[in-house]
Amino acid sequence: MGEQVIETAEGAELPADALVVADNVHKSFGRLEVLKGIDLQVRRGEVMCIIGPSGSGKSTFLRCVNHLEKLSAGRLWVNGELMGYRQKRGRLYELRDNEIAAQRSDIGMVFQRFNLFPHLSVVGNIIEAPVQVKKVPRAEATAKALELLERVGLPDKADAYPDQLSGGQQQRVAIARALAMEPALMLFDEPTSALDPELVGEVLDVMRDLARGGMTMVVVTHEMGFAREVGDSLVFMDDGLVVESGVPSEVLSSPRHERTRAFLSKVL
Amino acid sequence: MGEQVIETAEGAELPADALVVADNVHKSFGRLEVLKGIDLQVRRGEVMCIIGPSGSGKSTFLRCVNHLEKLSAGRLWVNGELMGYRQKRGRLYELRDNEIAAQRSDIGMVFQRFNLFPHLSVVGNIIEAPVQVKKVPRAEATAKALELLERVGLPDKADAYPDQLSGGQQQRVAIARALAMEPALMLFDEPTSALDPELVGEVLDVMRDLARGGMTMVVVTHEMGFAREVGDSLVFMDDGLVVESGVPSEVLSSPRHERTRAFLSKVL
Amino acid sequence: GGDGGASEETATPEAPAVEVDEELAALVPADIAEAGSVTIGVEASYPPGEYLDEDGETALGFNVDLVTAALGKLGLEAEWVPTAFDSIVIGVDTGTYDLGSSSFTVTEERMEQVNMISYFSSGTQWFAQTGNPQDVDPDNACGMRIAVQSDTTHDADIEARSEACVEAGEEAITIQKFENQPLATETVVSGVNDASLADMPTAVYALEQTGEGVLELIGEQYDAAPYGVLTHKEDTELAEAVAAAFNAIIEDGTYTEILGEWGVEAGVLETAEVNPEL
Amino acid sequence: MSSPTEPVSGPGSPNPTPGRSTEPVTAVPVRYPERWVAAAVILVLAAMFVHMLFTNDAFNWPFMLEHMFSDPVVRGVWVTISATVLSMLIGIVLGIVLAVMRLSGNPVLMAVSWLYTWFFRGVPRLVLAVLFGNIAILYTTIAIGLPFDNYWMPWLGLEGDARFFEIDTRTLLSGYVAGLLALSLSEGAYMAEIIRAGLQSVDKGQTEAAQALGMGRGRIMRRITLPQAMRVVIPPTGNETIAMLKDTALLAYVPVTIELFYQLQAIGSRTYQIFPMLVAACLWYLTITSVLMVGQYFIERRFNPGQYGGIRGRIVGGAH
Amino acid sequence: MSSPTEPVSGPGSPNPTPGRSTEPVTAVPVRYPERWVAAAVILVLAAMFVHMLFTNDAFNWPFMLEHMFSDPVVRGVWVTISATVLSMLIGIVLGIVLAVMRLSGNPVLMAVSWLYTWFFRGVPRLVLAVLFGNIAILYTTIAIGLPFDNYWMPWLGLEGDARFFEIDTRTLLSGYVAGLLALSLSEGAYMAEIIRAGLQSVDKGQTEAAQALGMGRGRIMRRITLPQAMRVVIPPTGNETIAMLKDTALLAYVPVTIELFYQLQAIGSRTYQIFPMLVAACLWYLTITSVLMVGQYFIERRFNPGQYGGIRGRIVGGAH
Ligand SMILES: Nc1ncnc2c1ncn2[C@@H]1O[C@H](COP(=O)(O)OP(=O)(O)OP(=O)(O)O)[C@@H](O)[C@H]1O
Ligand SMILES: Nc1ncnc2c1ncn2[C@@H]1O[C@H](COP(=O)(O)OP(=O)(O)OP(=O)(O)O)[C@@H](O)[C@H]1O
Ligand SMILES: [Mg+2]
Ligand SMILES: [Mg+2]
Repeated sequence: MGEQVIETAEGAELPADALVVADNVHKSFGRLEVLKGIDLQVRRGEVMCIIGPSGSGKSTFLRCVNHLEKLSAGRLWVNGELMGYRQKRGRLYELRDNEIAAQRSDIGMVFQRFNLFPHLSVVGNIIEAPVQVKKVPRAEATAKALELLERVGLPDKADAYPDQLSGGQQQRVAIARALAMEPALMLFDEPTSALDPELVGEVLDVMRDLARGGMTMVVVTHEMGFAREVGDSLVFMDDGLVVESGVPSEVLSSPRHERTRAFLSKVL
Repeated sequence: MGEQVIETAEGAELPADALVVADNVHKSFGRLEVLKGIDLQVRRGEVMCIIGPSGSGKSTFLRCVNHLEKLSAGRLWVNGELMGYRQKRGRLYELRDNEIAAQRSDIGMVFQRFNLFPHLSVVGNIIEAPVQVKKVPRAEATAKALELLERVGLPDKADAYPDQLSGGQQQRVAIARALAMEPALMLFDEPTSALDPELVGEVLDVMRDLARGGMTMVVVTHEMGFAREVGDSLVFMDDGLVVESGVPSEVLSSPRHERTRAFLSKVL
Repeated sequence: GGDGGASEETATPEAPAVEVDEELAALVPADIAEAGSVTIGVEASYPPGEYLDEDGETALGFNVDLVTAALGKLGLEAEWVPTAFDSIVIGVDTGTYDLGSSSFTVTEERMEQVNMISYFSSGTQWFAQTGNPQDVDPDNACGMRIAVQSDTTHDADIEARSEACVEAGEEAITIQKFENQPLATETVVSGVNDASLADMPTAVYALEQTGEGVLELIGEQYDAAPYGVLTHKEDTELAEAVAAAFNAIIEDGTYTEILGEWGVEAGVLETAEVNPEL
Repeated sequence: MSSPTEPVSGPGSPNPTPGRSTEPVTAVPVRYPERWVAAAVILVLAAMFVHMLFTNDAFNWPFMLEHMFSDPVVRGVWVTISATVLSMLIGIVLGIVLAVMRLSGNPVLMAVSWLYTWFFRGVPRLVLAVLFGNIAILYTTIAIGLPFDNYWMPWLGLEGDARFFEIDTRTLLSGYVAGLLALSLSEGAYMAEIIRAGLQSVDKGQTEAAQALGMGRGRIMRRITLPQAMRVVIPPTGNETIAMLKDTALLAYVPVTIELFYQLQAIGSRTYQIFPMLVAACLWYLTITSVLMVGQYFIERRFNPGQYGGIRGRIVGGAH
Repeated sequence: MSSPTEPVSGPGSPNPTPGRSTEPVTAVPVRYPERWVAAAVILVLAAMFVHMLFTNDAFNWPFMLEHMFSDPVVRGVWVTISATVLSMLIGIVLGIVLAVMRLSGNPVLMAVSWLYTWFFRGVPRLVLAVLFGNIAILYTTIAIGLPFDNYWMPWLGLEGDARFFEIDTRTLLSGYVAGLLALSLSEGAYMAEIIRAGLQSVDKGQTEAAQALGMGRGRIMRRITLPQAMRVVIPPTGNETIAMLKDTALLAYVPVTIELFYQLQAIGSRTYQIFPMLVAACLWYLTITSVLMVGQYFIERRFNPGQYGGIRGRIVGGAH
């Protein structure tokens, strides 16, 4: 197909339109090998959904992407940069804290349990990182935050504290908080699974909007409807490996692997 | 229909087969009226499911049943006893802490967020109340606990700590913990909504078993499949009132009220 | 307690002016003579020997006056630094203070560590409530309750007496040791303890402060032992100079004048010495 | 009398049976006569205590009032307050640094922090005060230069020394500064433990969320973790402050004798009125303690809004 | 050199591209030269300090060693340890009672608890020691009977008194017991604050779960809330214990003079070897502190297993 190729600082050649490239990613906790060689590429603008049974390593993979976990083996590039390391003369050097922070500020992450900062108001949560990290003036950041709150449908909650919000509202604030850093990539780790069914819709709506706006997203989810409708690709992971991947509708309707079939039968 | 009637200590006449009788239950927090007059009766052996939008007062009602919240007006009997009060010569007297505790020990409750005791092992969690409250000998209580763990499908997790369990496993331990007190009534407050879809099945299976065993249960849930299959009755609450109730299949397929229809269309 | 406010107003004696004795001044080590002053560590909580004036800074007392007068003979200014007891000894040791002066009783053990210049002699004095209601006899106090300031020579004294009682087959003395003499005195005033013993000047002062007719002395002072000014063990030059200065004020009468003003003539010493034979 | 006798009508049991039990629940609360008895006993004892205070001669109130506000004492109050505030401020900053080092995972930093905490918790403040007041006992001069020159210079055949300049330690530290240093260094060790407990009580999801936002380690500590640790840190820090208020009395060993307690004792020993002056000390300390406790109350409310109405629960999560 | 150039093949992008980058990540960790420099400086300073300890005459090691283990000193060590342990035990029990009262919601109990905490945090321990040691000066006898009889009996025209029996306070409290009481009562106030902070840090879902199981208030406190509060309570309690170790020196004001610090000071003031005896005090206190810190480590591990491997996180909830 003769795709365009860019060369990274380390000399690796990556497809030009790939935002995330995972190359044989391994991750072990002590003797427990959780990721056993993940190869994945996420193109700019792509929405990739990841499904798989509990313990299959979905969260761990997402955490590897923004270097909350260190890889045990393999390489992972985001935006053409090797995450967490610098390669010089064939050797890897760990990046300094502030360099890793700079890499992470390009990647938004939304957690299953929201993890809003309870001591800050909603606006405080959203402007914290832009003001502190990107040195955006407070007034400007606040204006942006109100705009984002509008976008996630919470224009009137600016001054509330996280404790005063429902789960769905908290998760939408968490999304706004991540978006405030204007990331190139958004990672969602089961963003709706701590929510009541009624609240799930609110959050999925926001994500749907984001996808339509062209945001690159990696979404670990069990919402098959969402995956089918919004996802450009669907990855099924099991036991630390990618078992099957492809267009969502195809994977969902005619899974090629036995394991995928078994899993889908339970979840759907 | 000429039902049998029993007279309570207060002189109220209750249907003989009703385990829970809520009579015009009101509950306000400050100026916010959350329950606006709930009348409900749960017969022995009945499985009642409660559904309703967020904030409609479902949790608050359950908490009133075992007197975690005090009523603002109305009366509530469980097992023929007025919860939390003694009525003498037309006046209500609050019960002492230990008397309320005795009433509660007949009512098991399972929370949305499990609330296992993190400093105790699984068996420790289960035997705590029997040993401390009912003075069951420790050995006997442990044997019983292992039996219950078997029943909820976790025979090998006896010595694990809550942090080491998945959500579904934690919730099943929470059920076992409640059952260890051999309650006459089990209250479930959205027991599956903090769980991943895959784990929901485990917990519903255990509840299904319980229902089959003849346990009286009040279940706040959004699992319509469960309500339809296991529930003897379905109650739809909105804004602190019971809007509609009846046989689950009927309520679900042909709701009489507009509000119920609107809600079901969003959730199903 | 009595109304101690009464004697509060008694004017504190003025320290007499002394003239510099150039001959003696020549004995002073050069660096100190050049500085023109010496710093003296003092634990200013032992009236009438040394205590703080009402301004909370100035040291007063007969020790203070005696030492100031002696230093005057040497042409030296005295800078009194109020501090805690531990700090005085350490301060002299490290040169933070040139001298230490705080009603220190001279003992053999202490002279192994520092030079001590004797300049005053104080015995042990007993006192009790007026009329001595418990009939305390210093020579036979067995079975009595006696208050004493801890860690003083009197502390050792009363311990020895108690042991003697036990050896003689009598009841031991109930000894209560206090952090300071005023507290010990307070317990005698209130009748909690039967009597107390202290340095003679201190006992006299206690009588004054507790007011008319509350306490009275029992018997005479005994076991007189010298008070000493401290210098660093290696500072013999300064020690000799100070001793000579004391002898000079004894000579010219300033010494007795000061003792007289403070009412402690009983403590007069014939000659001051560096590290005296005990 | 209510009579909810309506039959339970089949599976749709929750038949509304309105019109009964409408009276609001106005129950008689449980009576705890033992509490009232206890309260009464405490009140009587307190009354007897106060009565004793005023009638017992040992307290000599007129004398106390006369001396309690004398110039040196009032000056002493200010010295005590300033020493307390300054040494707590330095101690808290030190404690934060030490706690962060202790939890850093870096073995060097952890060891240094542990050693510091061990040493300064172990050594009594009184000894520190004496030492810092008499630092000359350890080093008569403090020299800036290369270490151990007296060993290696001769060994290398060099003469002289490798010191660039020297300070006479007797003039280095003023008494007040020395005392402050002694108290602050000691306080740092205690605060380190308190702050460590606070930091450990913050959910680690908070750190991860901040990391994911691209915040650096220092900023996360300052903006996210520390503010949340405050809830747990404040009450024991209040304890430390109040204890420090009293420990400034150790300044007398430095010696800094213009401090409150020393001044009161000086009056006591001059006049043999020990008790009135001890009571005066209590009154002064109680007064300052009261002010500090009011301060603590407001700081706690600031960092723990949920507890005082306003915000509902402590647990992040939807209504349940 | 790796070259993941496989084209991104349409929507099913995650094409396995195996066989590359298989080497394990063995990166060179970030170097922190400044940390090593700091560590080196600290080591050199520590070495100089230790060197000074052994060469400085002021320490007089032979003298110190000779007296550090003399009989009265060793006896003093035991008195100090026993007083520390006993007063902390009483203080902790008192603190728990006061903290529970403070959080009970009952206005009487809350007021009593607040008053107690206010008073005993405000009054210096030294003053308490003097007061308790000399209670006889304030009350020559303690009588059990009806209060204020000297007022109301004459007023009612009665004679005599309403006292049932009287104790001579000179014999009521031995010095040691009086001192212990002073220290424990004071410690109770400080512990109350610490335990309150601990109790407030426990998720209230825990209490509700226990209530729902039919557990009574006392049992919930004992079995559920307190054990979970321990994590937050232990480090400041360690502080308090170690501070108390040193505060037992205040027993000398009671007077209890068989205590460690007093005995060392007594040797110092007898022989004027003050400084070596202060160092001996440091060594003794450091030794006991070390033992206490080891104890604290194990107690912390017992109540906080997650932190030391074994259990993963602190947050209850599924793997995520
Ligand atoms: N910090 C850790 N230390 C040890 N084991 C870990 C750690 N984090 C995760 N694991 C283990 O790694 C495995 C994969 O966990 P992970 O959270 O990635 O699964 P998942 O696919 O996200 O599952 P779920 O759907 O339950 O969230 C699990 O067995 C888990 O116990
Ligand atoms: N302790 C409280 N103080 C004040 N308001 C409360 C309290 N508890 C609940 N509420 C309010 O009462 C209303 C009903 O809450 P409740 O938790 O019973 O709703 P719910 O039907 O269980 O909703 P959900 O499905 O979200 O759990 C909500 O508006 C809530 O904010
Ligand atoms: Mg609810
Ligand atoms: Mg996960």
